[in-house]
Amino acid sequence: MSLQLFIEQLLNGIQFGFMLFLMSAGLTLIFGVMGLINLAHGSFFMIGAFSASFVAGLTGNFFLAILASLIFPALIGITVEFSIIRKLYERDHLDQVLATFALILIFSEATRYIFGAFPLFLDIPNILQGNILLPGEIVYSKYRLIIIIIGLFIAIGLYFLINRTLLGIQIKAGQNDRQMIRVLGINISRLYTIVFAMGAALAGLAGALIGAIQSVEVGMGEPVLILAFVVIVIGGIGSIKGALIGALLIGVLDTMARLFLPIFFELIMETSQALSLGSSLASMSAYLLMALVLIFRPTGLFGKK
Amino acid sequence: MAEKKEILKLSGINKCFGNVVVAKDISLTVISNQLHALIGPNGAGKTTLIKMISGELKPDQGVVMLLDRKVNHLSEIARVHRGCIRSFQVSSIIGSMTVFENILLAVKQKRSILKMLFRKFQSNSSESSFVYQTLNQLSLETLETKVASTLSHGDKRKLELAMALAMGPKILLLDEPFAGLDQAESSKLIELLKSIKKNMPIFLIEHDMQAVFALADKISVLNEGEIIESGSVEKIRRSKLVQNAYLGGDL
Amino acid sequence: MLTEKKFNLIIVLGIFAFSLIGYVMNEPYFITLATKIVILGIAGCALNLILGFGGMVSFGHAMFFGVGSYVAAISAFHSMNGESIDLIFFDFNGSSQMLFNWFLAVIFSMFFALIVGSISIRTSGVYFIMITLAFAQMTYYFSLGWTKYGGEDGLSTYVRNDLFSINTMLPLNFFIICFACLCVVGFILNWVINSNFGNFLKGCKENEEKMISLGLNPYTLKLTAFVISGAITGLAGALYVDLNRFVSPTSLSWQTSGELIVLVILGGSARLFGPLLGAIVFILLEQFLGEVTENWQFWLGVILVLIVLYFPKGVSGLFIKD
Amino acid sequence: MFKKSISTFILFLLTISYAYGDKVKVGMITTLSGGGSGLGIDIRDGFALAVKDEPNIEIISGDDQRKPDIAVQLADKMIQSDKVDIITGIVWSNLAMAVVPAVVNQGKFYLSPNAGPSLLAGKKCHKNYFNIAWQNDNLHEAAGGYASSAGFKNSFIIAPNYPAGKDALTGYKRYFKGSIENEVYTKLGQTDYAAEIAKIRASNADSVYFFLPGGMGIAFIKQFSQAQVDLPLVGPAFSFDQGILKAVGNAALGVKNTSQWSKDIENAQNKKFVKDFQSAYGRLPSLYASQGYDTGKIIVSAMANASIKDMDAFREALKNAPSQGFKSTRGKFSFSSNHHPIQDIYVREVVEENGTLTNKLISSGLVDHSNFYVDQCKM
Repeated sequence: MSLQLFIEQLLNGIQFGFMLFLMSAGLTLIFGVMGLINLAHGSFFMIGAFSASFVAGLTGNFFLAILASLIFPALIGITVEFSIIRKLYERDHLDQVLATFALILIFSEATRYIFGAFPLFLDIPNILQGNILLPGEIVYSKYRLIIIIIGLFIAIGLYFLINRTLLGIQIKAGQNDRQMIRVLGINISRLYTIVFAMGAALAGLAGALIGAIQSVEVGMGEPVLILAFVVIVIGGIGSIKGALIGALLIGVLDTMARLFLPIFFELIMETSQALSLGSSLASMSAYLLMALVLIFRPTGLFGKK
Repeated sequence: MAEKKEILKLSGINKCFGNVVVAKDISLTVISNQLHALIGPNGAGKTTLIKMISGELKPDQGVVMLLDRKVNHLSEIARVHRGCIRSFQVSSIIGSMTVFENILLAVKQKRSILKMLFRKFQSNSSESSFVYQTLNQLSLETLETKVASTLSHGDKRKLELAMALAMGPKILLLDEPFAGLDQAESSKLIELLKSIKKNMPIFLIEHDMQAVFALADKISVLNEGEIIESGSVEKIRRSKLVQNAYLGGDL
Repeated sequence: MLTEKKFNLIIVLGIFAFSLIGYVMNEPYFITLATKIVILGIAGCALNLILGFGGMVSFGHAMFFGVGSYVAAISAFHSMNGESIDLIFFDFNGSSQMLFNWFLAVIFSMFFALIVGSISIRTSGVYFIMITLAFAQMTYYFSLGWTKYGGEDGLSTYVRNDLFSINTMLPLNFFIICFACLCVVGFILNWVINSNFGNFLKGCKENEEKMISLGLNPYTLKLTAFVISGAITGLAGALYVDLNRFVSPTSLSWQTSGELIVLVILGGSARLFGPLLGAIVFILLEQFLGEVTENWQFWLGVILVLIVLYFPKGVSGLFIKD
Repeated sequence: MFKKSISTFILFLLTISYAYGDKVKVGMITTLSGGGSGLGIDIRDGFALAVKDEPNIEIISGDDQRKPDIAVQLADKMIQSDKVDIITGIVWSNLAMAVVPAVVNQGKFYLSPNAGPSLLAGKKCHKNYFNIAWQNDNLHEAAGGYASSAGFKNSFIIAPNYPAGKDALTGYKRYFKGSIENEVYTKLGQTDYAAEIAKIRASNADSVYFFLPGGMGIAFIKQFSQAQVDLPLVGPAFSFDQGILKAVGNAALGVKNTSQWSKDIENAQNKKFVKDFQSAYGRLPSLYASQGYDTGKIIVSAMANASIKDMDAFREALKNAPSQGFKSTRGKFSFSSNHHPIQDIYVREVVEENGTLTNKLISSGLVDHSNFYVDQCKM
């Protein structure tokens, strides 16, 4: 295998990682600040993709579509937070699991009712089609490069938001000690709503960015949701840094395992078995990594003891 | 009176958390029928020390001896089985169970898993008479059927003590049992501990000086991980070193 | 309001009556539904042993359900096609005997539970939820690629296994077999939670530190409970194979784990047999709503949300007084 | 006297029922909610359209949620409680593998409007099981044949890691005469193919064949096109169906795919079907709708020739339907000895027609194509 191909695959892994990061950042914040296990987070991913597809179909403008993928999920997030989620903060995790599981059913069926059972169309704009030549003769997809850059910007943005702004301080206070933010006289319910909406918007953005190169369909959020949970657990719940590192780890590992495991097994066994075993193991790799991390660090890489 | 026996003996205990020294060459002994109190300002390392005795933490250096045997390598659970029983700073009871059941848990604790699976959680006559005896000793008998989480703070502390006693300890490690008790409850507990210490060695960590001075046979003073003075109540009262470090000259 | 004993009795008799009504009215599907309720109820109650009483939220119980299913199905499959499995020491020819296949399912799921539990119980809280999920996902992906036994297509056993000389293909007979299993499992679980062990387990859920200071090892306690729960879930899996005469990786998927948790919470995790009521409510809702509207999942979602918000103790909380 | 009148009455009833045909209850188990429900809805609608003028058919439908266990339980319910005579509707192979044995073992007919797993065509075939769509390998075999005739010498082939995926690639290889550059199995449900596409670009292949049903295929085609890999892409019809083309967009333009049906196949039955379907549901019919429609029409035809009360006669009527009045939307159609279709499989190209993407027939790939498993089936 050439070095170029290897680097291209590495970039693919990183791109996948940043996409997972967009999903997990919100999830980990919501868990860290409100202590809420939000299974419905994948639904915001789906809502983001559907609203982008809808707006793109209406206006033909991809950038308006991306904007919509931030706004609609945030608005729906606020509505749901107001009407249902708010009542769950004081409940134990189990009630949250049941309620947000029910929300998945509601969101999925409502989306199917509105948009029909077939996948929707969402494509990237012409200027982002095709490839770009990176230094070292590496051919790489323009759009995927853009996803990496957006992911980087959002990671940096979140870093500044958490460490340099009042909202960030409140969020950190909330993560450390829920009593403390009351003492500090912070409007908790507003803080919670903002965090929830922010998480929903990030998930929606991820949905739209990914929807443009995959398929916009009902149920697209759940597989990503499970991986995002894997990411935040590896990183340590509540830690944005952990989410970033966990996401990149999973992204690169998953891509590399898909690439190398079948090749590796072909060395030691017959081809068709090797392909099948290799790809089975590649599918398990993320979970294997999570299990290993938890065996050695029961609260994730950057989690609090 | 039985001969004086060393129940607990610490020698040369050292412990660091990173750069912070929390125990520096600590040596002390608790002998039978003695209440040995450990006092010291917040952050002096008292709770760390009790954790090293109970086995939750391991010292970096030094020896912990329980009944003349080195127990450094033993886990917390193994030390409990050797009779080293501990109470917590915050009342540690099973809130959803009744007072009786809480004590019954303590009575039944020695069974193996298999035996535990095949025995009903019921007391036989000898067990229940033992539970009632413990309840009477701590004057909890009227609260027998109350759910533990509904008890008053003082009663919760008593229940915790009752659970510790019900396990038949060789030595009791008490971590601030007086914390949060009002005057009346405090003096009741003092009386109680006075009667218990007659035939039970106790290692007590406490802030409440009144209680310590009323109860202790021997006092050690811990400051910044070091024992700066050790001796009888009178000696400690008079010690300039102690007053400077901790008591602020008030006594 | 009822006492817990009366509640249990009414639920169990209710299920039995439901299937009898099906029999009398010649609506065998009622019996099939009741059988499904019983089987999922068994799995739910087993999960509740560790979830409600041990405080361990396992998001990977589909693994034990699926392992039990696959073991029973593979044994039945080999007995049917006459191919034997070479186990080095001897050749295993499979079996069409229910009792034997149940036994195998229980042994294997216990074994899995022992391994998974001994690793997972080192963690707690959300980390425990996720590590159990991780193991279940691994077995799920393994089964997808295991083409010898059908991979994603699953494995058909065509007929139910035999038990003595009972005609197990008759819905009522099979229901009674499952119902008997439910009674036995109910007795065992009830015994466990009322034993010394069960009470220490409850203690563990509330205050692990205290259990240590009582000289008990919470790890062993929890692991034992985990293994018991896994074993019973495996039995439910084996029964489910006989109900459907079929097994597929779906029974190992995270959705199955999620549904088991839903049964537990819906019914109420504070009561041992809450999940049985959860299974009744969930399956009947699924059935009833599915016949009324195509968008039944939407309405199921709405009902579940309302139940969480307004009946925090689950449906069983409505009937049982504290 | 009384007795006699009763028996005359019964005789009378019998004649009536013969004259008008017995009522046939059909259980439609298909995916109506969640992912992939578009396919199930099309099958149901196509079937309903085919039987709407047949008063003696009653349809009982149920949503299998794409879960095999639910599908089996629905089958049990329909057989035991609703007393259906025929079950049909299942979209997915793995569900069919669960349901078909349960149905035929309880002495009912199963007519498959979509899935055709190899086991059910071969070793586990059954006299009461009919497949109206195709054996799973068929479209892939045709694709392999097409790739050979188009002059491709070296293919990169890709499918998900599950039995249908393996069958698909086996089918392709069975009819492809060139060499295989690389055979890749992806995770079922995977939607990011960057790694695989990079491999394709780096390879020496001169063509790419893929079988990635549903959303997986949409994602693959889009990413393949966005990556501007300059290789011809071939796939089975599933990824280029009417419902899916909308979501794929122009990325699919020019791609060749193989199908046993296309909306522009020239025959009266097909024209009527396409017209009726559009006017009834306001959308273009899909492959699945055509299969559902054919399934319905076969039942209608069999009912005209036999009573459902007589299983053997009805089975014969089903089997001989193609020569007794049943006209398939695909044109030529007959059953092989293992009750699977013998039919032409065409090659289509995705084109734009009045602003909508659709398929155009370009050649007939395999003519009178049966299936590989006929000899393995002992009925």
